[in-house]
Amino acid sequence: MFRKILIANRGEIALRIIQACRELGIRTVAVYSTADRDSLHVTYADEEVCIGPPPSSQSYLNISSVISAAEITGAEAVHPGYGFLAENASFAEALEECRIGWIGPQAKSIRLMGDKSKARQTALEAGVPVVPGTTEPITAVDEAKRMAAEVGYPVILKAAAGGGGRGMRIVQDESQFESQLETASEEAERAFGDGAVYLEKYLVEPRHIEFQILGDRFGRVVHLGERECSIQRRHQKLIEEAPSPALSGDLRQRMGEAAVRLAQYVGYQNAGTVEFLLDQDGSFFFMEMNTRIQVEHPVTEVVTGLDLVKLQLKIAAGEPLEVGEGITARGHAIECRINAEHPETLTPSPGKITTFHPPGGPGVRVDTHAYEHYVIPPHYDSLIGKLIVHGADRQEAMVRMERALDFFVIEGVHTSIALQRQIIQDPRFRSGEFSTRFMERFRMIPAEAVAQGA
Amino acid sequence: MFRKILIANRGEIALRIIQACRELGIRTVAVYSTADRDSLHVTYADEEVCIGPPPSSQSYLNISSVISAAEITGAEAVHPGYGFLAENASFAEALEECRIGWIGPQAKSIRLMGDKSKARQTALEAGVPVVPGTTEPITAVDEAKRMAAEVGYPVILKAAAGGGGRGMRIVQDESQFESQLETASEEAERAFGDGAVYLEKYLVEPRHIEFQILGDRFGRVVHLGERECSIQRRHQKLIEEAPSPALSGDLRQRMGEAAVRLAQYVGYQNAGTVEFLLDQDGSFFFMEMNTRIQVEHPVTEVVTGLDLVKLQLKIAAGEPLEVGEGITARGHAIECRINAEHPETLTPSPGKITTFHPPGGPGVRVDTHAYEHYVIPPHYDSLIGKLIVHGADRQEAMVRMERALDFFVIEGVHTSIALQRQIIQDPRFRSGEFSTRFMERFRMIPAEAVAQGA
Amino acid sequence: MLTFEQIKELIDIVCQKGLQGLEVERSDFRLRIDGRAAPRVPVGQELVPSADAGASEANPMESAENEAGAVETGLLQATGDGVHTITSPIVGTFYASPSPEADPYVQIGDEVKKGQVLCIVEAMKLMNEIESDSDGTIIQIIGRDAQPVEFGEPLFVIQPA
Amino acid sequence: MLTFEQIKELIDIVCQKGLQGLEVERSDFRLRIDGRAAPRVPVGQELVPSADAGASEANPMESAENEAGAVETGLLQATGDGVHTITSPIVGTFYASPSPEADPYVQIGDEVKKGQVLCIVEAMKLMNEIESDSDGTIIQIIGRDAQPVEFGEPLFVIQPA
Repeated sequence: MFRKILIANRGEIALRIIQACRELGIRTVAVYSTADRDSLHVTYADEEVCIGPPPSSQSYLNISSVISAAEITGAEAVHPGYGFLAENASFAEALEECRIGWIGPQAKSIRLMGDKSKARQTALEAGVPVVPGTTEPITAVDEAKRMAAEVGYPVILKAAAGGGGRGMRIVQDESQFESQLETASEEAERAFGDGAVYLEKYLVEPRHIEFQILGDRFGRVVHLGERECSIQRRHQKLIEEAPSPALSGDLRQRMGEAAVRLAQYVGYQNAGTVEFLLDQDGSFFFMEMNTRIQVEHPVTEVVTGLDLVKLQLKIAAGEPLEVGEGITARGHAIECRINAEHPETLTPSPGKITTFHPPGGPGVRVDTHAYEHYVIPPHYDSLIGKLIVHGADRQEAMVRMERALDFFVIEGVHTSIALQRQIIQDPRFRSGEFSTRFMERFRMIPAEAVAQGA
Repeated sequence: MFRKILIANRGEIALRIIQACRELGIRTVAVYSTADRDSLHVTYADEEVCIGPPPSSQSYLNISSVISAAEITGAEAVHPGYGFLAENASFAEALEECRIGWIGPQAKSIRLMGDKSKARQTALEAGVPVVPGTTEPITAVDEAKRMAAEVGYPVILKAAAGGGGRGMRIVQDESQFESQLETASEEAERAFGDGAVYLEKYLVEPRHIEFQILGDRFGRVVHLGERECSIQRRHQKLIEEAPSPALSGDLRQRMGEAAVRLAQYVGYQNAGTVEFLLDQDGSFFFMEMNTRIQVEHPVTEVVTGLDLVKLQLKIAAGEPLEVGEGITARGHAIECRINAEHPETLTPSPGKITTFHPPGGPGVRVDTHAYEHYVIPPHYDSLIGKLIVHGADRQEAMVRMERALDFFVIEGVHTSIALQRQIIQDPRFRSGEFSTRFMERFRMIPAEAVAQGA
Repeated sequence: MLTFEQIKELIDIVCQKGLQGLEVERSDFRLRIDGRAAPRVPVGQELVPSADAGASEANPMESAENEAGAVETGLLQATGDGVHTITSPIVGTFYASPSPEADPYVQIGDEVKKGQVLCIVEAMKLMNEIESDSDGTIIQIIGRDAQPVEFGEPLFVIQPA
Repeated sequence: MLTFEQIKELIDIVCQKGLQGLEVERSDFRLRIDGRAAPRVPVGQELVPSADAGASEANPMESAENEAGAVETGLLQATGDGVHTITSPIVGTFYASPSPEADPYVQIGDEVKKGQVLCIVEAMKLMNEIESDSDGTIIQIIGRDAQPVEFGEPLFVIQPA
């Protein structure tokens, strides 16, 4: 096992990695920007190195500074956490050149999965379903129509050069196909100077389901079950849970096998996550693979009883996976990401935390780098903590989350707690019947109205 | 289920009961003495009633005030927590007369188990072994010698009127018997004016093992496995764990069955704990039964995934036990009681907490009513929180506890954290081979010496 | 000696600079400005979760609870020069009269003697007579008939004789 | 005796210098200024668990970290009237000379020009030449040869020309 590693991150995940290292007897080196001098990851690490000014481009994203910090402290390996350099293949390669270990998958896996179209191609090769559609732009209307009929309506037309919703058209049935194709192509031409359009099956109410994967150096890959991450806003996950209320045992098995198949096909090592879209009819499609530890890893830890960060460290140190086959989930876990942002406008809310009182008691876990008097710097993302609950079943997890949110007191900055309390109480959330479009329809009741109603 | 209950307690257990009530949708009434105005149980309860001045005899132990508070708030039942009125049969009866529910066992069970000699007699009747010895004072030396040979040396001679170690003699073998009996009898005569002496088997290195029991109103009784509570000082538990490193599956089954047998014999309802002494040769003896929730209940909750306080409420509301047979423990749990006391001198350390930063992350639970700026009143016991960790096995639980103790920052008052850190690191604790005499031999390394060694 | 305008200017400076204080003293003149107190909301209050804020409004003791000294003042609340407050020694239900039909024990303006019964607080079906602890005149009756009272809650205000 | 303008000037000085207070007393005059409220010690420090206290002692930046303004002053530390500090713009290893056998780039008392190389900080096998950002005289060399330096760590103190 490593004797000393460097943590190339900040915030709650840096602290999380320090916790795992402490338990394994590994010394830790924290790196920090001048904006993070008073951060807990600096306080709790065994050593700390200032690597630059507040902008992350000059500190946490500065490969040369991070590697220098590892060199001057004699760190044997680097854990990148999530974000920043975690999915930067060049960083992983630079470390290798400097003979510093990397607590993550091989650079080639990062690079392959970081390229959307290559990842899609790889999934197809591994026999993992992807969202059906054309791989080349539409040239002949008739062939496109045949394709649409094959994948089944509704279908979506997407500008090849596109993004941001422009040049996207949903076609409900064949009668609209030609006119919508024309419009999409014209929009694409106007917006991007390129009228080329792809066709893809349109999932009306998909769920975001992801599988946690672990692979060791000896070719063994296991999955640790799924996480339900459909509660997102602007592609930012807000609430995650495990297991998903939408998966039957059979479906779980098939999706898990597909995830393992893909990871095995690319010779994946360390922790990773295979993300799927799950259609209402139970068909599922590969979306992407994240080649790092996820923010929401605790829900998997809570139901499996495993420590994923410790397992990452053990795998990177060359140990074989000590996890048995058929890991069983116990109970139900829900995570709320506590962001320092206004719950209605979603604008970030940096500044000084004047009161910080996390909840405790049975089935409550808090992962946070915040504390009373901590000043949240404006330079980085607004996640200030994660509240994770564990219950015997989904019902208990939900009421426990309500209770824990009620007892979580943060003052001085705005947080997403009020928003999450309302989501947890929402009848559709409660029913378990929701899709990634949940937040489109969700309207928060403003604080004043809540107060009046009480 | 109840709509509103009153919590006849303070501190962390009052808060623990509020958490359970919140999750079950039960409104809570807190009672408090004037010394506890700023306590969290007052803040977090739905209603609160001041019941008296700081001395507990005039507030938390004042039956009439507590019942009046229940009456004026319309509380349907009372949860007594532990300590104070929790094992007061008269209180349970007074509530019954006032038609207020009681979240605990029947008054007759409390009274029966509260009388040591009746409890011992009841255990014998139920076929549960008690420490062998004479039930009447020794009159004939020869018969006493035969008895000693029967229970096996060493034996202990105890003054019938005794207490506090006086008139107690350990007899290692038969050759010493007569002379020791004479000394014991003389000591007893001098100390208590009564030379009557009992004989009992002497357990050299016993372990304190207790079994958690739950009984419902329909006669069903289950046990939820054991807790290892041998780490005590002056009969105060310091560290508890589940499962015990000393129990084989077979022994666990036999002890659990004995505990259930006793509870069933007395028609026990609600939560209770059967305490045993476990001898080195694997024989076990009933010590006493606690007819309440225990301080250390979280270790059982953590490994079973059950919420004992919720189950207490459900049983008291007349629901049948929803717990299956053969509850399996997952992993290993350890609890450290965090007391506001000097770790070396053990003198209480009331006062203002200037910094309070509890640990978080995987497998860490904190039950506390303390917070930054909280003033610990000098009137009550010194427990300010419980730190509970859960690991895949005892090894992981121990390193996790070390990590959590290291990251638990409390300033302004002395706490037992430094002591507990040393106990957790002690090689004998680590080995799992210890008895209730562990703390007799344990010598804390003073803080200055630790600092110098670092 | 400083002019009024100059003093105002100094106050502004003290505030702007965040000084803790300023003192100027001359033979026949002394000025002392104490800077702003560091604002510090009492922690008990900060910890009230917003969702619960309404729950405790009905509690008449609440206003007294912000003061660290509330423990003392709750027992004998000096509400003005010389007057003092009779508080409830127990939790229970306040009754102004011995029975529903009877007249109240005392009314505002009544002169009372030490030891005279002022009201009843019922606790567990026991009628506890609450006596005046001094001679004086009843100037306020705070307890409301048949309403619950907590320990230390004010019942009467008396102007001692 | 001080004039009003003089009092104002003294207040400015007290604030600028970060004094805790100033008192002037003469036969018929007394002035007392209480400085700004003391900046709270950053909590990060308070939170250092005792077991770890030794770990960070080697950090030469530590002493500067008590000031809220350390982010700025760390970059250009004014250590006295007019002098300023050259800090390391990167993490790496400090070398006072271009090679082990060579003489140091500069020594105490040397006059240097803006743009003149003062030392090397090696990061990832790259030798980064650190230049003086002003004309002046080297009055202190803080960097130690072949020792690690962090971002913002002081290397030289210069008395500008």
